Amino acid sequence: MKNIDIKSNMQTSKFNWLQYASPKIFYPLAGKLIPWCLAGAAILIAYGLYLGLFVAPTDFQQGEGYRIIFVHVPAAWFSMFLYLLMALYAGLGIVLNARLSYMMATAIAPTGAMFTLVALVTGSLWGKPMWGAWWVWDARLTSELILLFLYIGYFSLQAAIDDKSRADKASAVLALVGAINVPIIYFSVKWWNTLHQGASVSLMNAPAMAAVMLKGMLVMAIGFWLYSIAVILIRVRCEILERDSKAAMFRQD
Amino acid sequence: MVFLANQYALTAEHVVGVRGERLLFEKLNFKCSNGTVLYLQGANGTGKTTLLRTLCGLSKPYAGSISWCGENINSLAEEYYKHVLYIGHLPGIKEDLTALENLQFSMALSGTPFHLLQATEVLKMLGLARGLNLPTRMLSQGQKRRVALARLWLQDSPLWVLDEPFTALDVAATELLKKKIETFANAGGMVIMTTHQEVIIDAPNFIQLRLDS
Amino acid sequence: MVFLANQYALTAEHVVGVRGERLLFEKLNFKCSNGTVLYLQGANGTGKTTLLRTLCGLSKPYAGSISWCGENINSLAEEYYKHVLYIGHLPGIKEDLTALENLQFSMALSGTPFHLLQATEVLKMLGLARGLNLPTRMLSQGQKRRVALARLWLQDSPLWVLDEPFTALDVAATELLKKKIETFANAGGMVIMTTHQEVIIDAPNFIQLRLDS
Amino acid sequence: MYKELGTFSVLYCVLARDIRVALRRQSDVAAVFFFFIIAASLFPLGSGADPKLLKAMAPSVLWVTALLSCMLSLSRMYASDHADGTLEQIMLSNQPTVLIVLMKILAHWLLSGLPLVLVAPLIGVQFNLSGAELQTLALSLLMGTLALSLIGSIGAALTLGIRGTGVLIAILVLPLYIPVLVFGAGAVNAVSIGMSANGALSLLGAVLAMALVFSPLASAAALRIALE
Amino acid sequence: MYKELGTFSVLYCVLARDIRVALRRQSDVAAVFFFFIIAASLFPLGSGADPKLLKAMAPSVLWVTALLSCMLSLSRMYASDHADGTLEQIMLSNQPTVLIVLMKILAHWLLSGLPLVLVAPLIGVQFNLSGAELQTLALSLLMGTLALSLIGSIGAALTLGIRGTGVLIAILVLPLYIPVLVFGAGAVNAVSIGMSANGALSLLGAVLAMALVFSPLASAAALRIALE
Ligand code: HEM
Ligand SMILES: Nc1ncnc2c1ncn2[C@@H]1O[C@H](COP(=O)(O)OP(=O)(O)OP(=O)(O)O)[C@@H](O)[C@H]1O
Ligand SMILES: Nc1ncnc2c1ncn2[C@@H]1O[C@H](COP(=O)(O)OP(=O)(O)OP(=O)(O)O)[C@@H](O)[C@H]1O
Ligand SMILES: [Mg+2]
Ligand SMILES: [Mg+2]
Repeated sequence: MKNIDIKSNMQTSKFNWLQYASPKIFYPLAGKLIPWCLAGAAILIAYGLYLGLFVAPTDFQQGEGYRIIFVHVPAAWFSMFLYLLMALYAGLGIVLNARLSYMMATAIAPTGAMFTLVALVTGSLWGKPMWGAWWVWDARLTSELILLFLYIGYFSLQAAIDDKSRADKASAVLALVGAINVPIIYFSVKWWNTLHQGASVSLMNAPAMAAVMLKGMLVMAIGFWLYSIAVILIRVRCEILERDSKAAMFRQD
Repeated sequence: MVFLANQYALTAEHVVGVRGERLLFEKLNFKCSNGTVLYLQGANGTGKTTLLRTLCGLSKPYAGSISWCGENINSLAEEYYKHVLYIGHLPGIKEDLTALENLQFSMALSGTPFHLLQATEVLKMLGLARGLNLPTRMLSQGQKRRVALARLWLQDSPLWVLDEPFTALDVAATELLKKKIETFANAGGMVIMTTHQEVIIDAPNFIQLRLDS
Repeated sequence: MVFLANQYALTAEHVVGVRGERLLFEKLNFKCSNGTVLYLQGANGTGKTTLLRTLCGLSKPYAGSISWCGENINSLAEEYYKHVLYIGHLPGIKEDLTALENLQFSMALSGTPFHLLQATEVLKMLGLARGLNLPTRMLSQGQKRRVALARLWLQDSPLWVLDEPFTALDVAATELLKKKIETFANAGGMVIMTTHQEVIIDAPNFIQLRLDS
Repeated sequence: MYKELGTFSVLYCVLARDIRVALRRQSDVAAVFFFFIIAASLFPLGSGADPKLLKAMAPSVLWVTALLSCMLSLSRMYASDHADGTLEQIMLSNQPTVLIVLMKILAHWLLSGLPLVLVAPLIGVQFNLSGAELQTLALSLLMGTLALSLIGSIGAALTLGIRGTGVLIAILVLPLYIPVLVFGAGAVNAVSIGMSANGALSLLGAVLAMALVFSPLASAAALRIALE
Repeated sequence: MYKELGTFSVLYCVLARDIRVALRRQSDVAAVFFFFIIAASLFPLGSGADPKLLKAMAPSVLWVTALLSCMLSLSRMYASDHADGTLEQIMLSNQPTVLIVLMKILAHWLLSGLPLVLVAPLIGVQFNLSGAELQTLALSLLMGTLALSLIGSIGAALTLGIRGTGVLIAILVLPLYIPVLVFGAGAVNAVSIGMSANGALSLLGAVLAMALVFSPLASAAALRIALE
């Protein structure tokens, strides 16, 4: 009979929570990026709004109301884009088993949900004058609403599981499964004939709308992009701190 | 018991266990081969259950690797599982089914054919003669455990992983089980187990491992 | 412990226990008074749990009567329950709440005021210093049992009914609990308990009752 | 011996604990809420987008959905207490079981009925309901959901420890829910066709009063049986 | 050593066990069935008895109710196996988890989806649906309920061991159910207005095929995560 004593082992090497993942390097790097992104976002969004509200000509059919497009369209783009990005990080997390990847996915979700909400709200504000109703059960509108529900499902699942690593993985599976919805939203206008406008901005064809409008929308979109990056990085940093402090708390005693 | 003929080995290298955000054990190294009984000890909450589940492949080690005959168990997957028999804190029996039906199902999962007569005999030997055709919900705590443990007599996996197998068993059943583990180890089986009772198992290679921090 | 001053008695007369359609025990008679530890023994499935639940008033005896200070417990109802502290196979703690919150709730149910400091002290003494503010789902099997058992140190019911209280406890915790039962009995408390481990309790009146059929 | 706790402090503690457990997992409370919103939005999806049809469907759809969401959360009422043994401790409490049960029902309503009452008008707007209809909807739901929690408690207690509980509760409880539904949706329908909702609302009140008297008794009895 | 059991015998055994457990408590199977019938009958109660309105509501009401009853029975899919430790054994089986999961989904469909398909036409008659509509209803439900079981399995696996599961499953799964609902009810609606249901039905088929491929994989992954 022999005894293995692992106690001695335990004392020789001090456990270092961060040694098994990369957030340690990421944290300061993100800190440096944030102010630049925020500044860029502020400038571009201000410029985009200026273009949209003052420079772009009044539409003779839709009047001034159409100017909501400068918020609506970029917000709608980002609601979908951020979902895909979130699913991508979630997938990477599962494949590489990287904590940082999960944290990115977690950090993206609130911003994505916010843009979804903005697209829904601006859309219905615009719908009232255009279609005479705040809300119609049209394929695109509905699928955008589903997108919001998917974001909500993602949060709820994450909130419901208190073991962080399990919460990360489980919600990653959900994010991946839900990603199927994004192409449905995008192509809904093509597949079903709907009230909602089809795609008018495309890289292949000559733009169907005025150059100023296109420019305004693109500027807004880049502004939103920078804003998203900044907010996401801030969230990830908080997440890293929170998890690390918890780990430290456990380590103390 | 035919597996005597094969040489198996379960090796843990630098295994680190973490639950929630807490470090339980670190740099754990050991090797089990035929005839080994590894007896995990430790106070409540030191990570015995966590370690056992990791060794079965139910959860991944936080760091380090566990290998079966030289290959990582997580990449072996089903290839490895068919060699393992795990009985945890939960009995893994369905309360609506009878003892026999439960056994039939768990054996199917491990790919072992089910022979009614043999199973009946084992259950009788375990003192369940009366409960053979009752849904297991009608059994007492200890009787349920016995149904779960009956698999040890029927399956022929070379590695048993048992988490507090003596819980709820009375003196007679404890003795039976202890004998069974000894016979198995002497025939070349490997057992990894925990318990808070004092036991000494008479095996070719009896290793005690304390997890206290 | 003030209840020393009061004289209590739990009397079972001709109690018959039946589960399903099966007779478990018959014509059971005993009397517990201050300082008694009644230690129920018996193989798995002989009806220990059934008897304990009947004695608490959770189920009615098939025949016979159980009385507390001369009155039938089923007619006393709440009057009787406030004297009983029952800990069964299930721990009775909510996995989402912390150990302290769980204790506060169980003590409120029995009408005992909750003192945070005192409760913290008891939990610390039971080795749960680290888990005080964790949801109990994050505790190991044995730690959960300890939370459930902490009530023994905090409530002051004169009658404890404990079903396999030593399950899942490590050696240190077992010793602590055994000491506590002895102190309690010597101060005039009554304990009715089962366990498959060998224990001898040093109490003014230690009765062993075998249920084997 | 310590001074004993009074009935009120004990009951308060029961209520506080149930709410605390639920808030600890905010998702629980949020979930009933979102279920209501999502399920109500399913109907327009299934029926195409005719606004007139939607308005006509609205009272029954909103009420049935509210009823189903209350029902879904019923299985939470006692099941976890049963599974972890807390229920045994509740039965052995020195306070009357009926009162403790009443507190648990109250907690259930606060956490799953009340939020519905608050959000229902918002969804009503999506179905093109008018102001007066929305008001009646909220009022009928306020009384109705309380009755639903009370009645549901009996079903939840009866099905304890039985598997497949979710669906079984539904069967036990739905028939008992029908009067609540008929009077509740009836009140809103009455307003839509320009009549007074008072008749339906007072009948709803009567159902509520009955439930308030009988349900705690029946639930307590059912719980005791479940534990035998 | 004994001869090992082949994959088919193992899978058959899994399927047979799930069905046996369910039949042992007949109430379980009957319950989904009755829930469907009762819930569908609630709508006429809530909306008065206008036959035109009923006929117009019918596709969405029947489909939404079918969807909700499938969903209600989801929590049964893995929860009891998880609670009693059988799931750990399933994970440690020498057969691929994906196949075992597929069997469990099949068992769920046989026990809760198929009965709905059989009874739905009967209820459709009560809502004044015509023969062609009834046929399309049954066909769309046949494909649809299978897709619902498949998709639902992911939600059931993700929420294992979490409290308040019933409602959380609903939130996770309902958004994914929406395409099934839209195409399923769409097929029936198309027939009611005299158009062909083929378009909607083939889209439904595509959803089913996708679910068949991805759902067992996702469910198996989710189960493994739940046990970690
Ligand atoms: C709540 C209601 C609405 C929602 C949820 C919604 C949703 C969306 C989404 C998801 C997109 C991006 C799709 C893409 O890039 O192809 C989009 C783009 C757009 N929406 Fe809306 N929308 C709503 C209301 C409206 C209304 C009322 C109008 C005006 C009549 C409108 C006009 C547009 C236009 C012009 C685009 C840009 C299409 C393009 O150029 O690609 N939307 N909307
Ligand atoms: N789901 C969980 N999330 C976070 N921490 C957990 C979880 N389960 C267990 N733990 C923690 O991990 C530690 C080890 O638990 P484990 O169950 O492995 O202990 P054990 O050695 O088996 O104890 P016991 O003898 O009481 O069964 C405990 O301290 C516990 O607090
Ligand atoms: N719900 C039930 N319905 C019918 N019979 C039951 C039920 N529960 C237990 N029994 C039977 O009653 C007998 C006694 O059970 P009980 O749980 O009291 O035994 P026990 O002495 O506590 O055993 P153990 O030591 O295993 O805990 C058992 O033989 C069992 O088969
Ligand atoms: Mg353990
Ligand atoms: Mg017992």
